[in-house]
Amino acid sequence: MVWQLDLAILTLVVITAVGSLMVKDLLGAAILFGAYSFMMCALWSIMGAVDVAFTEASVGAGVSTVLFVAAVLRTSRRTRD
Amino acid sequence: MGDLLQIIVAKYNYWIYITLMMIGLYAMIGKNNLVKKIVGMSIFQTAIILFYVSIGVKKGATIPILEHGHGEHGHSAAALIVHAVDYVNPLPHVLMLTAIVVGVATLGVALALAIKVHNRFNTLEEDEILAQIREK
Amino acid sequence: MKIIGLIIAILTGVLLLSATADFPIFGDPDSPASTHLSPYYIEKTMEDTSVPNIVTAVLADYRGYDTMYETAVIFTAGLACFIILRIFVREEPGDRLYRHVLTGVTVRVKEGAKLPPSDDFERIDTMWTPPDLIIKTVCRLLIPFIQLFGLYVIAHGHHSPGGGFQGGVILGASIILLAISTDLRTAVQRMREKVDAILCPVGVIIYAGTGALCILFGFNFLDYSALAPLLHVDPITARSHGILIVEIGVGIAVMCTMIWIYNILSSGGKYDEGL
Amino acid sequence: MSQQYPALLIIVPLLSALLISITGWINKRLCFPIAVAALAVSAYSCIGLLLRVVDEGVIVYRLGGWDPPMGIAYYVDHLNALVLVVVSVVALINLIGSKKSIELEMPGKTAPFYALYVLQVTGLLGVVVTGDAFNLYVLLEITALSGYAMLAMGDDRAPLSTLNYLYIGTIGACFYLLGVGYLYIVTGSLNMVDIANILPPLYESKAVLAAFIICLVGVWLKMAFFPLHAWLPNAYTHAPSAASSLIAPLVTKVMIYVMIRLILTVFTPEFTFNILAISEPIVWLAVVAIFMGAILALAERNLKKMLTYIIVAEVGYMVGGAWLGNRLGMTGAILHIVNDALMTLCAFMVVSNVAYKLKGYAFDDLKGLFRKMPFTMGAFVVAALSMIGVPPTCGFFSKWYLISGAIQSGQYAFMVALLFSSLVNVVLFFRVIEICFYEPFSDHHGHGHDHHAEPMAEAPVSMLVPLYVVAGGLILVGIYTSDIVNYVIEFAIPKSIL
Repeated sequence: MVWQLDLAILTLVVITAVGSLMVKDLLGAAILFGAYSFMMCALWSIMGAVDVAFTEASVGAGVSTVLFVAAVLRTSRRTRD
Repeated sequence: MGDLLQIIVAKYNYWIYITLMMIGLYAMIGKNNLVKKIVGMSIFQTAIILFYVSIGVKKGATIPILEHGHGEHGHSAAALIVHAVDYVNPLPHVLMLTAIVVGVATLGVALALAIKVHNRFNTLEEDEILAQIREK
Repeated sequence: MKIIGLIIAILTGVLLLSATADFPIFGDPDSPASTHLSPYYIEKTMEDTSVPNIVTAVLADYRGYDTMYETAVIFTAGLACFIILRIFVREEPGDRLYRHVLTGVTVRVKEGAKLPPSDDFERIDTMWTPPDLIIKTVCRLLIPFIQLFGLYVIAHGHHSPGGGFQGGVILGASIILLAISTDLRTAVQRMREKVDAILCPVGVIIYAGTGALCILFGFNFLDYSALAPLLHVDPITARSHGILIVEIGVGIAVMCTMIWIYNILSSGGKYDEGL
Repeated sequence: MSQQYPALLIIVPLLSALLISITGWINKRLCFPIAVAALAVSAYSCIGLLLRVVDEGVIVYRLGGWDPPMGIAYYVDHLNALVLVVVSVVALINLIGSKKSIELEMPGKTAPFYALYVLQVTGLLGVVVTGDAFNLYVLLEITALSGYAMLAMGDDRAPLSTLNYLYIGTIGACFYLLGVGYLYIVTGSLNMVDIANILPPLYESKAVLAAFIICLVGVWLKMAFFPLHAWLPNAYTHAPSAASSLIAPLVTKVMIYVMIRLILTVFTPEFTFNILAISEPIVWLAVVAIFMGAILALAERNLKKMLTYIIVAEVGYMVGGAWLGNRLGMTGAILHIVNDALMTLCAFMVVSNVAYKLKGYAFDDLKGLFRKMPFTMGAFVVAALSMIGVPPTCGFFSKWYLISGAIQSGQYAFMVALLFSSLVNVVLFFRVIEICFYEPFSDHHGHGHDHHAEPMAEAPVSMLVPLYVVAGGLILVGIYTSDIVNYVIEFAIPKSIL
């Protein structure tokens, strides 16, 4: 485990998390959340949790994002916060 | 200062997980939009998963899949001595697989409810919905 | 509300941070978590179950009871989405749109009426946009390989990362991809709602039924070694096979639920027109 | 077969829930019999288990045949067994009683509703029976998800209030999970008994303290303990009657069971009451909860919402009783789990009968109800007497234990709160009974007398019989309280609590 890489990904994770909550467009929030999940997945595979990373890649970054997008397109993209 | 830095470097994963968890928790309570709250909920759950996975990490250990364990000679491989220090702790991974599943299940139900609320009130902002309810 | 949220979040954070002082150092091999239970799993898995992927073995055997409920949770979520959102509309009041396949002419048919099924016309969504040829072709080419990979992930879960859950999600994602790249109707033709909704509990039944079968043989619930006489193998290999059986069950349940949830969410419960 | 009772009581409902969701697509009429049969088998196994536990003591059931710290195991002791019986019996009676109302309120979706109902019961039974801290989380989520789905089936506002419940419930469950993680990082184990064995040298550790607080807050969120109760009244009021009469009696009680389990088994009373010394502030919090629940209930003009605030007050009873730190208080809390489940069930079944005929339960709708539905209201009077705490009914006895416990530990504020709440309950229920008993205040005098001729419109027999079974149960449990305490609860509390 290279701690510099680890730290860089951890920073990115926090940035994407804050970003997905700050962005004023729900579709953007959904996509940023997908990016967040994918960063998490990278982090976990660095930590040696391959199975968890695999699951997160398919569930968190894959299906969750699709579900978000589906729900957002069914409702509205508008948000005030 | 040196001590503090030492602590931070030694435990920075725990710090990041707490930061993420606070972000998620704040979003769940403080945000006004229902879908944003759901995003916050997912971040909150993922943060906890990060914490669990961090528990399982061992320095100098590899992924929890045994070497020499392939194929039919599985039983002879059992005779090989396996040292626990060589592999990371598999138990948190197992628990977190379950937690991820629970997370996506909750997410699906929450989104379904959000769509239902939107069908009824035609908005996702909580204060606008409450205003509509009060008007009646 | 924002201020309350901030205060609560910070209070929780401080409580959790103060406790990290007593945690073992990150990655410490001598921490209690790494020395109490996990050495047993790492060292005995091969002897007990002959599965090299320790995570699979712990997931489906030592803690198989958890995993059974994990599958049940997924099933519950599918059922919950169904009961919350699904609207049964027998007669569609709105207009229907049909497109002539060869010329691309769209025909609007007034309320209630239908065109007789023919190869020349296909029904399209009301918010229809012409599908991109590249996307459609690439997805069509890709989907079989995705499904093959999903099956591989389920079957090879004993030796590599993966297992029923991940494989099921990948299989589900392949159908979801079909629904996105063409339209929901095409995907539903491949996987009818009734089939989907019945297969989902069937997956969980495969899991729970395997466990219940062990009771009939006089062993405890989910003790796969009871299946040894049935499978004509020794108890340790029986555990390995038992894990495979339940992983298949998990795969079926997860695949169907993912498709089900996506279809319901994307069509807003009507199950006719997706994104 | 009695060896397998602990497995049967979970597996049978789970498998039949799956079966119901399949048969729902083939023949809808089969769903109800399957559900009833499954819950009956489950209740039978629970009662058999309780008798076995009373005879033989703690039963350990190893799932998958693995020894406890490695695999998952059930530990069935007197406490579990008692709560198991309550959960399964309450669920069975309510299912039989609410068939008609399910068919009325959810046409076309009865099959998935039955499946979710049985899944919910499976989850609750699993939470009670399991001996593994992480397994409890998974089962908690099954309970929660099926609960959200059922609650959201109510009126127009139900989806929003359920969504709020979902947020809070997820925070609660995640806090619990986090607490388990903190325990795991310092002990390395997930088995409750194993954790309790490893913990003693770590009692001074901040991580254990944090784990305890987080777990406790998570469980409080789920049980709607006072400052964290905001989700409960709306979620339960707007729900369909069959769902609220299952969830209102059981979910909060099972959460209280989880709290007592955490105190007694995982963290041990030694740690909770002697080392932490936070029982006094928590009892004070319970006092506030009881006062606030009672006052908020007084302000309501809607029968169902009033009952939900009474639940908030009753949660205060049990939390306070459990945290008094003495034997009498703990006995009262455990006994009140049984009694309150039955009382709430009875009251909510009355509400669902009323809703079946009246389509509304605001106080204004209830006028002249005694004339219209005399049998339903008869059962309501029994429930009311029990909630107030009048001697032959069971509510009196648990309150008696709680008050004696409060006196023994010198927590007079708690005693005052209990008496105050009983008084408020008198006011609340007699107000309802008064409204129901007297004739409608008609504005046009001439037609007032015509209402005498209003025909009796009683709920169907299939709803009344289960209601009377419960009402009879309230009195029977009251009469046999001493047996329950002497043979079951006495053994459920460890000797170290005096």
